[in-house]
Amino acid sequence: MFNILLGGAAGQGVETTSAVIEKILKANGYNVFVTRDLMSRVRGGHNFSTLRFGRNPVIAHDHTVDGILAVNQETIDLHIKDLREDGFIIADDGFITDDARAIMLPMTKTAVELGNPRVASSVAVGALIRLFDLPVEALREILEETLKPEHVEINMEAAKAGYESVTYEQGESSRRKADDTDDKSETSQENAHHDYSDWITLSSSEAIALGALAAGLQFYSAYPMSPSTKIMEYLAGIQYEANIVVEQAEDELAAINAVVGASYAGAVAMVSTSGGGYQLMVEGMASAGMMEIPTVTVIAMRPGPVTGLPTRTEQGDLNLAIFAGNGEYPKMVLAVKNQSDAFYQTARAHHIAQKYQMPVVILTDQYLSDGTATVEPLDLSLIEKVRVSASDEEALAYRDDPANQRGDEKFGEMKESELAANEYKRYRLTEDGISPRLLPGHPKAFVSVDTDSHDEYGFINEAAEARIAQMDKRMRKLVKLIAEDLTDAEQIGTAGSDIVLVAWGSMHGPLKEAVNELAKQGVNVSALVYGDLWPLPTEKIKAEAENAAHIINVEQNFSGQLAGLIRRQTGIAMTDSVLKYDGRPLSASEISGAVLRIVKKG
Amino acid sequence: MFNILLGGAAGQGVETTSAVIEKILKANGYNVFVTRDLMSRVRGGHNFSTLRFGRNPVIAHDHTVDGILAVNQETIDLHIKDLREDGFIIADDGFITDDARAIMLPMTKTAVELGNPRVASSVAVGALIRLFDLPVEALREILEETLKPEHVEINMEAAKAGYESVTYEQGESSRRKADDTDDKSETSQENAHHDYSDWITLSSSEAIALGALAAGLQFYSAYPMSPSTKIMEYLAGIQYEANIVVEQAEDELAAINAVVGASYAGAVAMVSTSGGGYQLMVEGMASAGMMEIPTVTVIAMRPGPVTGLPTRTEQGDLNLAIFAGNGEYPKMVLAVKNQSDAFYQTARAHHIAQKYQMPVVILTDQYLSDGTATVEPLDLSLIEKVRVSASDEEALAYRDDPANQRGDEKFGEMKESELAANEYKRYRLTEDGISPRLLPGHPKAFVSVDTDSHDEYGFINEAAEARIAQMDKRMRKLVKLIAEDLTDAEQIGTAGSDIVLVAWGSMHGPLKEAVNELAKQGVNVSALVYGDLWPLPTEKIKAEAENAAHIINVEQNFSGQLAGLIRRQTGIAMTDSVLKYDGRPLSASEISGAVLRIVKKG
Amino acid sequence: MSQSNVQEMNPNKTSYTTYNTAWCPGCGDFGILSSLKNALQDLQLDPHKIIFAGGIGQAAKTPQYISGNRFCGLHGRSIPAAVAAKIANDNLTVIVNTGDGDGFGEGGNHFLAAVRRNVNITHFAHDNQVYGLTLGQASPTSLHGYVTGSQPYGYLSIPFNPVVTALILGAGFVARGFAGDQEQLTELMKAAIRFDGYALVDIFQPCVSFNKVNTYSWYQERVRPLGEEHDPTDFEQALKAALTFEEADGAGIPTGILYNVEKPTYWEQHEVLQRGPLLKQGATKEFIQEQINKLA
Amino acid sequence: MSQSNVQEMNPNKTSYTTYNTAWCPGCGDFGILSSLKNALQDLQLDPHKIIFAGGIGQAAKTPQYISGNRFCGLHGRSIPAAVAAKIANDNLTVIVNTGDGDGFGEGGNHFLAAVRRNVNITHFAHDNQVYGLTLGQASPTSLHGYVTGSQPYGYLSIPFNPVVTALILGAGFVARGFAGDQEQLTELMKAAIRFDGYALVDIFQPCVSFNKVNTYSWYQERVRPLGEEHDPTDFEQALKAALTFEEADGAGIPTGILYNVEKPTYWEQHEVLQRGPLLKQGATKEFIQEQINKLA
Ligand SMILES: Cc1ncc(C[n+]2csc(CCOP(=O)(O)OP(=O)(O)O)c2C)c(N)n1
Ligand SMILES: Cc1ncc(C[n+]2csc(CCOP(=O)(O)OP(=O)(O)O)c2C)c(N)n1
Ligand code: SF4
Ligand code: SF4
Ligand SMILES: [Mg+2]
Ligand SMILES: [Mg+2]
Repeated sequence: MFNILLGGAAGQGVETTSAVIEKILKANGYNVFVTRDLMSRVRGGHNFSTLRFGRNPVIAHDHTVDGILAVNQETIDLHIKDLREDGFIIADDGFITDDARAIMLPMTKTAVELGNPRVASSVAVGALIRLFDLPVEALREILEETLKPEHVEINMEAAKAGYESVTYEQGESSRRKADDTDDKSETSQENAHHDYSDWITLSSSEAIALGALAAGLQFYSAYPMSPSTKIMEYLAGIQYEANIVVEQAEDELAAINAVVGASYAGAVAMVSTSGGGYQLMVEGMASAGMMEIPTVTVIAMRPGPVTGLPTRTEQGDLNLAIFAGNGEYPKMVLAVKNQSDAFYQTARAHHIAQKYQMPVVILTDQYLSDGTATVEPLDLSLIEKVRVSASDEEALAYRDDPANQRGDEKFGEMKESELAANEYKRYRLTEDGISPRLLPGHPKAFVSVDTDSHDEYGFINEAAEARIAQMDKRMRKLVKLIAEDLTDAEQIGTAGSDIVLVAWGSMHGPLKEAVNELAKQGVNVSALVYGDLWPLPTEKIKAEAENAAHIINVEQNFSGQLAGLIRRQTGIAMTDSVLKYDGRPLSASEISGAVLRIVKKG
Repeated sequence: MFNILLGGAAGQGVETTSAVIEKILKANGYNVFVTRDLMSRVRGGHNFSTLRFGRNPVIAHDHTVDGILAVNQETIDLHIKDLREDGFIIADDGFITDDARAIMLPMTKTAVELGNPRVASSVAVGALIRLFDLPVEALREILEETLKPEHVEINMEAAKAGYESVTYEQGESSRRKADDTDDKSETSQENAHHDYSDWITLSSSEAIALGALAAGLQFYSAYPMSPSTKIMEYLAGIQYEANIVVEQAEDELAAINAVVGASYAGAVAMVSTSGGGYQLMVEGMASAGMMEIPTVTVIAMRPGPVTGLPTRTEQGDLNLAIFAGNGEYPKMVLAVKNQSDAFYQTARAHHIAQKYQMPVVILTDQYLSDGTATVEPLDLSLIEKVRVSASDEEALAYRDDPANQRGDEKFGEMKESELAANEYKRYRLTEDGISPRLLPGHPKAFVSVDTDSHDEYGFINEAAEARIAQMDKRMRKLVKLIAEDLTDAEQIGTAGSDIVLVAWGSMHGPLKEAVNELAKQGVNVSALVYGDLWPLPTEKIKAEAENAAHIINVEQNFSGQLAGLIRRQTGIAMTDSVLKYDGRPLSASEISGAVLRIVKKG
Repeated sequence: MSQSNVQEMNPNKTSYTTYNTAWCPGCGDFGILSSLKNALQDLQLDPHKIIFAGGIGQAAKTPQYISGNRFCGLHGRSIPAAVAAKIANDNLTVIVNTGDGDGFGEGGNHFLAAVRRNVNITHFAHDNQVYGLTLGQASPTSLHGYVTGSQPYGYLSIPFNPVVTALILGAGFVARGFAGDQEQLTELMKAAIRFDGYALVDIFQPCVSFNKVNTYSWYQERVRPLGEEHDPTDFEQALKAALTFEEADGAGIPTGILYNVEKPTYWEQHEVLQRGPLLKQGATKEFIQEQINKLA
Repeated sequence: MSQSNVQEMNPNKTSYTTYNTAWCPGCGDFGILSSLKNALQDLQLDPHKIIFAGGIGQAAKTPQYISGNRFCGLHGRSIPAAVAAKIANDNLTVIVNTGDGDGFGEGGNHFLAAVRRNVNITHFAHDNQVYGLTLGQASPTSLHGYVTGSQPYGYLSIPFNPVVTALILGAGFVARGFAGDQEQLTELMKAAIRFDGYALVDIFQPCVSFNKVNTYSWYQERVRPLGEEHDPTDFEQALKAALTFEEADGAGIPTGILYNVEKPTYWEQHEVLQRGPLLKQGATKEFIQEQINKLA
């Protein structure tokens, strides 16, 4: 496995260059995992990508790097401390360093000679191609996909110049490192097939958009907010071919209320935001809970409070997602573990929202949203569309067929007599809490929903009995959900170990790698990584905690929100915590190092 | 102790009549506790008050009543089931009942004869006065205080007619009951002084307004929402004499942001709403946490989710108050236990907000906000104003005196050199997390606050170090708060008992009464009633839980939010729960009954 | 207290039952409700094909009291929900009843956006110049100086004029009605419902319980239906009529259709909607597979 | 990266330092910032007596880059905070810089309220017709049909015209400026700051990174400073100038002070504020005691 850091100022094309390198590596069979470290500005400052790649799946970033591509001086100054001893630096010969590992190339000079100073980074790309012995001509196709046509040739020229400026020999040890499939730092052999050129490059932003489409998405609304905006931009870009409507709302309050309104009328609907914007959706979410309207809301987390660090990563919004809302209503909260999980979980979230007629929250974060991984092509055959009505041809005729109900399966029988007497009860009291749902437009039923306490028909009703009956009914959905649809944490490492690690969402990759690292050092740990978080599945943690000497939560936040939740639901307290809250992702080596320190202490 | 229920339609003057009865009872030395059960409508429907009174302090309502005053037929129909065997009903002779306890009076007839059908309820008031042997002439003064001048005489006439229509003898057993100071259902002898005419009648709405004024309130903003609106209306009504500004905001988002802005500029500021509206303040609250601006936010709870039951009571917003907010920031959440506690706690909340430069949430509910109690006159001498600046005369000169800092005490030394060099750091890293605060307008300092991650000066700073340093600094405030200012739960009953009850806020009164009731039945319990809820004080519960066989939470919500919080913070799980969530207040007898059933079960 | 969905079974399905209301006797809302029923009956609209959307408030309860599909959402937020419901199923008629607080106070931002987005919904604003349900605070349309419990020294803000604002924002249909003139109001409502695009009818609605200034007779003395000479396709005339309020020259407050000019709607501009109701659409498996393949 | 509060010590204390900005080279925001500094310097205002309030966005970062007290709050919510800060301490000058998204999108409802409340703050709207900081989505003022990543088939809404809206809502001071005409802009800013009441200057601000339509030259070709003949005390003239935008008769977009007429401010109408700055006030113990006694 090999880890490259590419750095430059915003506006210097680091993003594009990063994508180009990612593509050429993958085209040549590597599996690549990319993280993006950005500043909240459009020009200037200092941004960088890390591209970690190898011949087995790469599931996490690392902060120690093997190679640096410096498009600005800061890249050298800030990151040289993270460069391995045997690493290299490719930099412009105008930059200043006395590091022996530096390969100084006339990047800017070449670019200026070619007629455009902005192609300097392609010189570095060319050098990289030579070092890893990749076919430089293959770059052309990638540039054609990535750049405007008029820029392809000049970048090819620059790359070729870079290619010529280093030698095959200079890359020997790097190549060996990148290709080493027995690499001690490998995290997983499960999917090892050594050539990933036919896999896909995916961020959780695209994965969530695609998962929603696969489940039948029709209406999407959002207000721009990093790091969630890419979902909107992806969906907006394809809306005409995808037959959906994507509408940028005037604010987050409008976005969530639009999704509630669209879903009430019968569209499969989704909204996304970051934790900051979700704070403005809390009331709308509660209204979906009370009115029993399926909604899926994505929170792409970034460090708070409030504006915080707009372009960085954190897992700080778990409490917010679970506990914000006045009064009490059923809802599900789940976190995605990696980019492909994001696809399948989003589809699942839509199915659950429809089945239980309630809001579902999906948590992702900047690490997965801006970062990309090389993953197996998504398997559409695993996903069904949610059922919008009995038959597609008749979606608008709303036949008075009892099957004409929203959701994934038959959930409570529709009383024929109800319809015959125009006595449809939107909130009929049922054993499992799920009432038969019709869509507005039905020729024999009025579909009435209400945020006031209501009776079975959906009329305002202030009676104590109505409140109790409807509250109980709504809450019964969670009983069913727990019985039928809840997935316990993923178990990694050695079950029944003395040391138990717990984590959630995007910590999956780094933790998995850390568990392997620890195992190689003779420390066997058991790790539980939670996807479903509310309601919280508790069986595995209870079993694992029983004999554990160390129970350690690994979270990307200040206070250990998962630890609090586990204790709330099970009484199990963590013995130690590994927490990081500087907006930069927690790496496997940080986790394993911290765990070793804890274990040694006692 | 005696319990009267007065019922009628909205618009029939039940509210006024209730206030009149409350006043005349108190004027004659009774201690009165009133709850109001309202519908969310302006006219029609069915509203009622219960007035429970006696010769010792009454600290809770009861749902079993000794007397009914029926202004409409529904009052009889709906409430007769709650009337004690020896109770009475006073009703219009046009109503229908064959209950032997009914005293049917020509209420409407008399009113019509007097020329105004709306004075019918005064006939009932007159009868009541006779039954309890009160001086009917004293009513005039009360009517003068309460009604428009032109309505006083006709209501007096009606009352006199009512007075004449019953006999002294008819009231004998009622009087005995009301005056019985050895009453087995008495809750507290602590404050017993048997004549309460010099005490005051207080709701938590007024108490909160007065507590804030006592602490130095200058700016208040809110958007109307039951049951919080009375705070605004009280403050608005006196703003010119109180030298404050009360501004109705365009929405809740504006209300909280206005309070943040006013407080930044140096005003002591407060906002109030209900749980529904608080959902729109979540972002503003987090901004106060991040920018470190003192704010006090009152949530007057009603049943949700969302609109729910607008005029009724619940304790459903504890999770919302504590956990809503993106990312993590320090805040305090406390609940008021009764009407006079509301006064002292509100003043305290302002002091804590100023001392720690952070948001404080006060929880009350409809039970305490619309309900009134007869309490000892509030003691202003116990309350200091928060310090707005070093000296009142120079508040605007902002002398460059280190003492010119906001808050209650010296909290971190202001570096003279900082000022001299124009190097004031709004977010200087201090040991206790509290940075010296100046107000905008200082001749030598710029006061910069920011919701982005920032450095000590308040400038945007995306560095990992700045994030960690400022996050740690902010969170250190809670360490200090826990050490210096946190109050553990109030202990009632027998400490160290086998049976431990836990509750919070307004359950204080009913629970205290229930503990007494249980003790009289030979069941000794220990009860903890929480005022401070976040951070949660945990010492007492840990001590009490140690040997307890039953740990029972008593809450007015569906899911037991305090129970969840206690378990989250201590691992202690409840063995049983007493929960009520129909919007009607939980009474002492319901609590004691439920506890007895639980204890008997095993 | 409980009601059912039963309504008179009428062969033409355009009958509208009124359910028990919780309004105060004499409230202007009754006039609005009955005009609404008349308008719908005249238009022969099947109540099953109508969504009545409301927020929270006395006005916002209107859906509770009429036959049809009912969406009673959040205070101030009915507009975005209604707009999206219409986008989701264009076969339905979407009617929103808001209060002045609901529609222009809490919901002010959505009002701005709805006008500009021009989705085909009908907005009836019950303009009683007060917050009714919360017992009488000032609303955005309250008169300057209006005294309430929360504004005991009078309302200090400049009153909000909904019709001018809608016009200026680009609304194609703007009308002003009065709950006390049901005949006119019925016609305004019919035209508004028929209008293709966002249509606003701002309706003066006496609140007999809390607004002791803007009473039936206050309005009665001032309203003056626009005559034949008014050209509702002329923006300048519309603006002038919209700007005329009580502080004007004593000429009275013009009611009627101030402006009526169709503009490109959201539907017309969004290709997907033209293919059929959105809830019948969504991406094909093939298309999604293609998108996945593009990531290779 | 870190900055300090140090600024040139100038005896008259009206010098304004510019701090390091994070704006793109060539951004129109630079022109606005330097006009702002010039205006404040000309007005001899001590930066210590100014609160610069901003929300979130490129425009909203302005307070970060100038000497003064800085309140950088929430996206869309700086206006209510600024209004309240002014109410709290009338001795300070309160200036808000918002983006078009910040001020009229997320913050639309507060804009409506601020105009109508007429508290004496100055609102400079950096109108680049795009969301800059979030990398180029449509804003309320984007032109109809404007293409972005989120609006790939063009922006479908009717563009929002801030100056007309402010006028119609009752604003006393409304101006339109251009970041490319700093001389005029400085004068507009000075007049706006001097104005007693809510004052809006909507400023065309080229976003060189994301708005490839409304560029410097696009504006340059269209802006046309109002001449002597324009009477800023005449509402009709103001309205006409405000309504003139690009789709107009080719006469160009009028810039300058469109309207300038003082109206009763919040301060004038609130007795307590006239007694002195609010943060010096509050209830006396005696008064509170009296209130308590009244409850007996
Ligand atoms: C978020 C939120 N804030 C406040 C309220 C309380 N509330 C209910 S109705 C209402 C105002 C009603 O006034 P208006 O919209 O004019 O309707 P009206 O009752 O006058 O018809 C308010 C403030 C609420 N339900 N939700
Ligand atoms: C509540 C919330 N929603 C969204 C965002 C993300 N956001 C930051 S700036 C911005 C828009 C910026 O556009 P504009 O206000 O026009 O300012 P500009 O950058 O163009 O100057 C958005 C949507 C946020 N910070 N907070
Ligand atoms: S309070 Fe006013 S608006 Fe509400 S129902 Fe009564 S009269 Fe009508
Ligand atoms: S993105 Fe646009 S508005 Fe923002 S700094 Fe760059 S040019 Fe200016
Ligand atoms: Mg109203
Ligand atoms: Mg902008």
